[in-house]
Order: sequence, then C-alpha cells, then structure tokens
Amino acid sequence: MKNKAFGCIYSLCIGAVALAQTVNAELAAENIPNVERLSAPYSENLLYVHDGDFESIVAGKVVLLDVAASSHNYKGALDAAQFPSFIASKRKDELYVAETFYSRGTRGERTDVLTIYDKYSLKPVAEIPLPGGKRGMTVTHRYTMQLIDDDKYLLLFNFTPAASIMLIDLQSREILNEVFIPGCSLAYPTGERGFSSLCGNGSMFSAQFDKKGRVTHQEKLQPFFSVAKDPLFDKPVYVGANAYFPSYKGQLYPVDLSGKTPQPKTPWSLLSAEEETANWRPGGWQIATVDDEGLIYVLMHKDGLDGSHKGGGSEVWVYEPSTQKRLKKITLRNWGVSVEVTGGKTQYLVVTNADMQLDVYKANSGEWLKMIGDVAAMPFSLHAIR
Amino acid sequence: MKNKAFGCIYSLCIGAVALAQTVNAELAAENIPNVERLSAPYSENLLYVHDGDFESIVAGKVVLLDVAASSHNYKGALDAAQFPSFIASKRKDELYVAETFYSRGTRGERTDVLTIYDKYSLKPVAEIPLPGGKRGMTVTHRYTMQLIDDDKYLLLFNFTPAASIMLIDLQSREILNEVFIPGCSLAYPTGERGFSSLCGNGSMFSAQFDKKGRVTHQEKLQPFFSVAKDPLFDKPVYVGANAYFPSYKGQLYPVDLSGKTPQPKTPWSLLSAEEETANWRPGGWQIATVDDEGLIYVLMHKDGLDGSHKGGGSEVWVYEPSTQKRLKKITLRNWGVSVEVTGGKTQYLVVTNADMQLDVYKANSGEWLKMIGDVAAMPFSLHAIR
Amino acid sequence: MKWLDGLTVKSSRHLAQSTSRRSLLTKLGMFAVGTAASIPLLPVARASGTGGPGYPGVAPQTSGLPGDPGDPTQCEYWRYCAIDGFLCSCCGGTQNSCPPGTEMSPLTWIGTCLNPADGKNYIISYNDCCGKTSCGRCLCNRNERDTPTYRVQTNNDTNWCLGTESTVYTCSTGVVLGVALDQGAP
Amino acid sequence: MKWLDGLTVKSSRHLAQSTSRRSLLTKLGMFAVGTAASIPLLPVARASGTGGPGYPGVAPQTSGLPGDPGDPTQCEYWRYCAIDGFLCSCCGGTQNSCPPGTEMSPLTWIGTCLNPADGKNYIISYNDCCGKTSCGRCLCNRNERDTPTYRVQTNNDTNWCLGTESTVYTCSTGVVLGVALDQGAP
Repeated sequence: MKNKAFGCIYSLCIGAVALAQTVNAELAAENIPNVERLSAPYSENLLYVHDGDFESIVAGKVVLLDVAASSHNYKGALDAAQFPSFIASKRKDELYVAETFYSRGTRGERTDVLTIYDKYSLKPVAEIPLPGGKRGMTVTHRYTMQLIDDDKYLLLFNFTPAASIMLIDLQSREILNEVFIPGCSLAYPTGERGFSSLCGNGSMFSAQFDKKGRVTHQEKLQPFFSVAKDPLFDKPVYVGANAYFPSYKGQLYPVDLSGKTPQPKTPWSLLSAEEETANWRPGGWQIATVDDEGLIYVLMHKDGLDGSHKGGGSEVWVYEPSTQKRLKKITLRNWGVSVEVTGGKTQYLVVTNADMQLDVYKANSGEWLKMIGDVAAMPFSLHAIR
Repeated sequence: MKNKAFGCIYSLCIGAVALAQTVNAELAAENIPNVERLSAPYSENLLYVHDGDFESIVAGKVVLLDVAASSHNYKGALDAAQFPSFIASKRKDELYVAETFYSRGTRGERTDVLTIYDKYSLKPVAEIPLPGGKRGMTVTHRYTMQLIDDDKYLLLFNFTPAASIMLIDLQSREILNEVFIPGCSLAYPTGERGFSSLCGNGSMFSAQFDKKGRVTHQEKLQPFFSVAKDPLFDKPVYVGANAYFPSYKGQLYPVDLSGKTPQPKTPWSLLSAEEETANWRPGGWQIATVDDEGLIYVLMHKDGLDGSHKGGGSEVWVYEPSTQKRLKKITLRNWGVSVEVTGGKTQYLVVTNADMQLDVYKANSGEWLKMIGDVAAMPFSLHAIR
Repeated sequence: MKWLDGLTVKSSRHLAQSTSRRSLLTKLGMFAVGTAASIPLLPVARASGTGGPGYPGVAPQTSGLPGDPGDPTQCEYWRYCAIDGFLCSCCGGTQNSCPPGTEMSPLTWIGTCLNPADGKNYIISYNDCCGKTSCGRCLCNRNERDTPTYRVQTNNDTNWCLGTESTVYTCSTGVVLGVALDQGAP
Repeated sequence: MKWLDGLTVKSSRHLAQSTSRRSLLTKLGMFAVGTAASIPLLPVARASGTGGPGYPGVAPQTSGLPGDPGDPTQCEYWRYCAIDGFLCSCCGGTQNSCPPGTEMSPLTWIGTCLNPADGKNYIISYNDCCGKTSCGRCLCNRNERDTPTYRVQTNNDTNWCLGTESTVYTCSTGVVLGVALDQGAP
C-alpha cells in the first residue's frame, strides 16, 4: 500500500484495539477474518432454493435454507449463472452446478462448465469443462441434470436445438458419452444406469449405459399419451423407481422406470367427477412433490383452462399412489406456485407463494407455520434432501 | 440441425407464411430478423439512467431514456458490470463504460476494460484493456470517469486502495499516464487538460497534462473546508468552469477550475436563518444538478442530522449562482433521491423517487408531468445530455 | 406462469404501493375482470381484452398497422398469447423488433393467437432478443397452447437465445408469420 | 441512503403487500417512530432503538454476547450505524462472520457506534464478504459519521471487496474492534 491515508485505518484499528484492552470495554475485539462453514450432517430439513431470477439471469444462485430452524435459516448460497442446473449428491459431500459464462458477462467467449462445490465450505473444488456450447438452458428445472447409479454418474441435458443427454463420470470427472434424443427432452433416471426422456409424439425414449458409458440398450416406446389432448407435465415425482407424471387436465400417469424398458401403467384421475366439472387442474412451476412415505402432493387450481397450467394453485392435494386415493386437501394460506416437502422426522411442506416468499406448513397437518422471506428473487425450484 | 423435430418449425412457418398470402389475411408476415437502431441526433431530452442495482451488481446496465416522448421512452440499454463507470461523449458518437469481469461470473480471473459503444447501434465497437486490476469501484458516481479536452482524453479513477487517476487517449486508445493521488479521490475536470481531486484533509489536488499525457503541473492546495465539521459532498455541479460543491450542512463552495490551479471562492449558504434552524440540508445520492441557464438544483430535506446526507429529500431548491439567490422551491410529489435536468428547448427535472421510479417535472414551473416506471432497478445516477 | 405477470420478482421483497398503482393486488384485481374469482391471476383474462391499464409508468403504444388492435406494451395484447418474458416494446424495441444492440434469435417458439380485429388465428413467432442483460421491464407470461419442453417448438420455458452470438436473454417479441391453417395447436 | 432500507429495489416495481407486512409504507411508518414526521425514513430512528420488527420473514437472532443488545438481523442493531449493504446475519453469516464460501475483506470502512448497553462508542469495522453474488436479503444503509469518498476510511459507498480474490460484493458484517477513544469521527 502506497497510500499514506490508508495506513491510518490500520494504526487507528490497532490503537482502538489496544485501547479496548485497557479501558474495561464491555465487548472485546473480534476476530478477522471470520468465515462460516456448514457443519455435517446437514439438517434433514434443509432445502436447496434455486433462484430463477429473470431480472439477472447471468447472476443467479442456489440458497441453502433450513426451513425448521428457529433462526439462521439462510445457511449460505452458491452462484449459478445463465439458466443453470443444480443437483446435490446424497452420497458424496458434493453439490453440482452446470452453468455458462461469457468472457464479457453477457457477450464474448462462451464457457460452459460443471462446477463441483464442497458441501461444507461451499467453495468450488473442481470444474468439468462442457465443450461444444450446447448446455440446455431452460427456466430452472430439476430434470435438466440428474444423478444415477449411486451418484457415480451425472446426466446433463443439452439443447442447441439438437437435444442430447451427456453422461459424465463424477469419479474420473470425464464426459463419457452423449446420446442424441431427437424430438425428446430431459433426463429421468431409469434402470440400473440409464435415463428416459419424454418425446413430442407422446412417447418416451430410453437408454442404458455400462460402467464405461457405452450405450448397452436404447429404444423408443410407442406413444402412451396425447400431447394434443392432454399433455403430461415434464416434471414427474418419483416414488421408488416409479415416476408419476401429472397431466394438464388432472390425470396421473405412472411409469415404472426400474428396468431398462419404461413401463407406462394405466393412468388414473386426481379428480372426482365434480372436481372435473369445476375444472380443477394441476398448475404452477414445480407442481408436484413426494414425501418420505411416498405420498404425492399436487398443487391444484380451480377453473383451469388452456394456458392455466403454469398459473399455480390455491390447494395442495395429497395422494397415496398405491391405493390411488386422495388422503387430504391442504388449503394454502397464500396462492402457491411451487411445492416441496422436506425430509426427516418432521416433514415440512414448503410452498413458493405468488409474492415469491416461502410459506412453511406442517406436511402432515397442513398447518401453516411461518413465512420465510426474501430467500431468493424467484424461488422456482425447491430441492429437499431425500 | 440434426434434429428432425425442429425442421417442423420451419416447414410450419413457411407453410403459414405462404398461406397468409393466399387467404386474404389482415396482417402480412413480418420481417425477421429486425433490430432497432437509434437515429441521429439523439433527442435533446435523452437521459442516461445508470442502474446501481445492488441485487446483481455483476449484471448492471445504463438505460437510454427519452423523458419527453409520448411513447417509446425506453430507447435501449448498455450492459455495465460490477460497479461500473459510464460517460457519453458529446463530440463523438461514442459511449464509454469502464467495467470489470470475472472468468466465472463472480470468481476466477479478473479483466477490467473500457468498453466503447457506438451511439446508434448500441454495440460495443472497441475495448481498451485496463491493466493492474485497479479500477475504482463505488456506488455509481459520475466523477469516477470524466472526459476532458473536447472529449479527446478520458480520466478514470483507480482505487486498490491506492488511489490514482489514469489518463487515456481516446484517439489512439492508449493509456498515457497514471497519477497517484494519495488521500484524495475522484476526478473533476480542470483547466485546459487536467483534473482536480478532493482530499481527506479538506484540500484539493490538481494536475495538468500535455498532449502526450505528461504531467506539466501538479499541486496540492491548502485545506479550504473542514471534513470534521461540514464535509463537502464529492458530487459538485459545473457551471462553465466553476464547480459548486454543496456541503452536508447546506453551504455551497464554488471552486474556479478554469486554470491549472483551482481557486476556491467564498462559500455561501443555501439556507435562510429559519431554514438553518429547521435543519434543512442537501441529501440524497445525486443531490444536485444544473440546467442550461446555469441554475443549480439541490435536493433538500428538513430535520437533517448526522447520517441524513444520503436520505434524499422532499423539495428541490433552485439557485442562481451569479447572484447567490434562490429563485424557487419545488415541492416534490414523491420523496426524491437523485435529480437531473435534461437539456433542450423544454427542460425537464427528473427525480428518482424512493420507490426507484422516475418522476418527470417541468423544470421551469416545477409541475409534475408523469412517472416513468421500471426503467432500472436502482436508477441512482442520471446523466442528461449537456 | 401467471404469478409472473406484473410481479417483478424482487418486488416480492419489501413492497411499496405508496405513490402509484403498483400494488400487486390491484393488478391482480384488474386482471380478474371477466374470469372466475377463484383464479385471481388468470392470464387468459388478458387475452380476452378485459385487461387493465398495463404496466405503471409505461406509455401506451400501437403497432400502427391496420387490423392490429391493442397496445404492444401490455401483456393483454393479442399477439402475446404464449409469450414468456420481458416485452421488447417496453425495452427499446417494438412488438416485432429488438432493442438496439441486441440480436434477434433465428430460432423461436410459436404461438397461435386470435386477432380480435379479424377473428382469425395467427401464427406468432416469439423471437427472443439476445446479448444484453434482462431488460427487466413489462414481464409477461401467457401460456395458451404452451406445451412442455418435449414439444419444444411450442414451449416458452426454453431459452430461445440460440443460434445467436450470445445466449443471454434480453426480451421477447411477437412476430406475425401468417394466418394459422386451423384453430388447433401447431 | 435511507430509501434503501427495507426497499429492495426491484421491489419498487409492481409491489405487493398482499399477504404480509411487506408494505414499504408500513415499514416507513415503523421507522418514523421517534423522529420528525417530515423525514419518513430517517435512518437514525433505527439507531435510537425504536425500530420495528425487522425484515419480514427473517427470524430474529442475538449475538449471544453479554453487553451486545439487539437483533443482528435488523437494520436498527447498534453496530450497523454506518453500514451499507446486505446484512450477513441474514445471509448465512452473523454480525461478525461471513457466509460459507465467501471471503472476508481485510480492508474496510469504519464506523463509530454507540452501544446502548454500556453507553460507550465502539469502533466498528464493516468488513465486506466477497466472492459470491449479492445476497439480496436485509438491505440496510445507515450513515452516521459517513464521509465522502475522499475520506474513504469512513465511506460506505466504496466497494470494500479489496484485497480479496474477487471484488464481487456479497454482504456486510459489523465487527467490534474496540472502544473509541472519543466520540468524534475517527
């Protein structure tokens, strides 16, 4: 430091600290620097809140939020830039962000990377370059990036608009393969080491890999739903290896994804006859979730029609998939947009409300407990630890 | 494009366009791509609105706003990243942004550049690298970057915390010199080709350059104000070569900056005795401005005290510096934070209000005309063309 | 995502309504006209032409074309029936042109929107404008005939800044391509 | 910049107050207690201990230190008399520590704040936490003894993320350095 004026900051500080030790100060001088570290294990009520901030897409983030704590709910955040994807490992102490940078912020040379964070320091510890400028960008969506085979491999969705799924080995940190999925989209973990994608003709594409990432099986199913008449949301919930896809008009389509070939099962209705007449429908962004008992929560709105499928809802309806029964209806305190249920002893239903604040309910009773404020500009995607 | 599904977009489009020509459609197919270009000359009522967005400092912007137009007020925007500086040339068709990037958005390798934009395409046309990672970063402030000598040279403030002023030749696009200004800050254009800076001891530093950027004169004045008792705001307004610095407590300090040596003149009070008793004071972010007639506008608040100097105000008071008389008081419709007066036939007083919206008044009558909404997240700095 | 309209995000943080008509409730109320009270934000209400006075502090526009009714700075404007993003009309562009310095994406999603002037359905191409940071003005989301990402040509959640020098999204236009063959989804 | 407190920027866009206590007016009213009505937002009112219940949806904290009264998630907390930015207490840190993954700046600006518990003035060092994007929570600005940039050691408009790997600003702390020699500005 060449600047004499600044020396005084330090002499002042040193003077002040010395003084503090002599004049019987109430408060002692505090340590600098001082940076928090998350402790292991994470709270079971931790929620990853992915900010889909439209105002500043190049500067997004994922916030770690303890929804049960009585204070210090906000535990920290990761940066996540330019329509990024996020997923947390359950087996390793790693968090993954697939993101895109430009050398001049919004312009210049493009660089896509998979950034690997340490779970406790929240510092980036490694980076896997993603060549080709093909990373798929969409409003924050869980199924753009998934972990398979005990989190040993990562699936990443590309879109240029040629669609493909990349397979990345997280141990060697190498890209092993890329499977093109023309006319299809996203990656739903399937079988031992594979994925399925929904396709524009109402069918499904599916592929399996060996440990080296070679494709051992791939196939395209016959269409099993009508995109024209009643599209499936591309955001299923998993109960074990069964994926449940709600449709725009309130049918639930189970697909058994335990084997190499997806097995669509008979869809069933989320609605009673009267509810169907009143046009109750699923709607919102993250429209459905599942709890530790495998119960399915769906965000519902009345008077649905063409175009209302992202509008959110006033109620959350809870279903037991094994019996196809609805167990309860939770009337939300505030209009909801995205839903998630945290795991653990006490499970909490967390709802992103229309004001972009997070309402926390007891999952089993539906009782509203509190609002957690200003966590993110647009908390579209909520990821519980499960 | 390898993806068959996408071909249909085009065949569809082409089909539709063809159809439009045959079925007597009301509306014809429109041209793609279609990008606007600003026309010359700019509206005289144009205002550059510099967004000091705290929420996403790495993704800021400068908006070009025609405050007089009855529609299409928002003309376009430039990106401006990470506590950037902005200034527009009045002599050339260029706009300048000094900004900072990291190779990974918020982390990684740092790159500082001066980006030069074409005024009409709003595209970057050149870039001058700023070495050393020393660009001064502060909440958006006009005097971090200034043009001198008919806009042939640019002054840029550095802060590491060693403070310096860089001189850049805009014709050769080279950095010519860097003058260290220990204990001083910012660059106020001075003399033929130089600058002055205010200093922490209540004095001023001043330097002059020759055409090659060599320092031909430099000096430090004796203190002429008391930082402890009544600091000057570091945001003066210029009337010709006279800079007027308001003080926290409502004195106005003229400094003649026409020659190589700054000439502080006798300060005078903005306040009557009663106003002083009521603690009327200047306050806000861009607290003062000037119009084409050289009248000075100051944003004022009542009941001022230690810490209220950035709080904004309820009134704008207008002074004639030659007579040291107040000509009028404008009572604002909404609490104000920053003020600017646009140039031209009809001059408009634009006030950033506490809701971060822009209120437009007739400058001569003080009549409120309209609110222009959502121009920027935090429109702190407003630059008229003058 | 109807909760997007009018709600500009951080707005959901400490929110003022002090000096202007900026209350979300007011906005919602406004859009509720003509639709069931149980869905306060129904986007389709806008398409019905019963929408309110638009975004506060944004001056009205017209496209200037005969047979093209409505205000391109309003979410209710007929061309926007499947739009998702900031309206370029509020950002230095128009309903069919990009702001200066941005680049119009050659790849887009498609909507089929009813023009109330002639009662015909038009194919609308929502070309994104790309290369500068989010405009931040007039956020509008409507989802008529919007399909999930697996039928991507009619999906508005995708970042359509593709085939451009930068994939950074600035705002969205609604360009008329022509009259639709039929009323159905493309 | 008092208009900053509680007002989170984009918030100034279409603003809601629908479901919670998030009206800016309410907040302002709250802070107006004990100060002249003509300055609705006076920051010093907060320092006076008459502040309201803080930022909506942010759970209260204490520093846990004897003789350190108040809630570090509130702008009114005594240490924050010259702070400018997001409170790290709301962002994964505390009143004197940074959120995980950020870096605490070794260079800072200084405030002199009155601790209401012992009536003493303390030197407070507002170390910024750096390297991640803006926290966005609990924006707070107070300017007691704040000077312009030319006396930078007591200026809070400067980006003090200096001497760190990244200059990107995340949030601000208020670290006790010791008791001030006298009541005057440093």
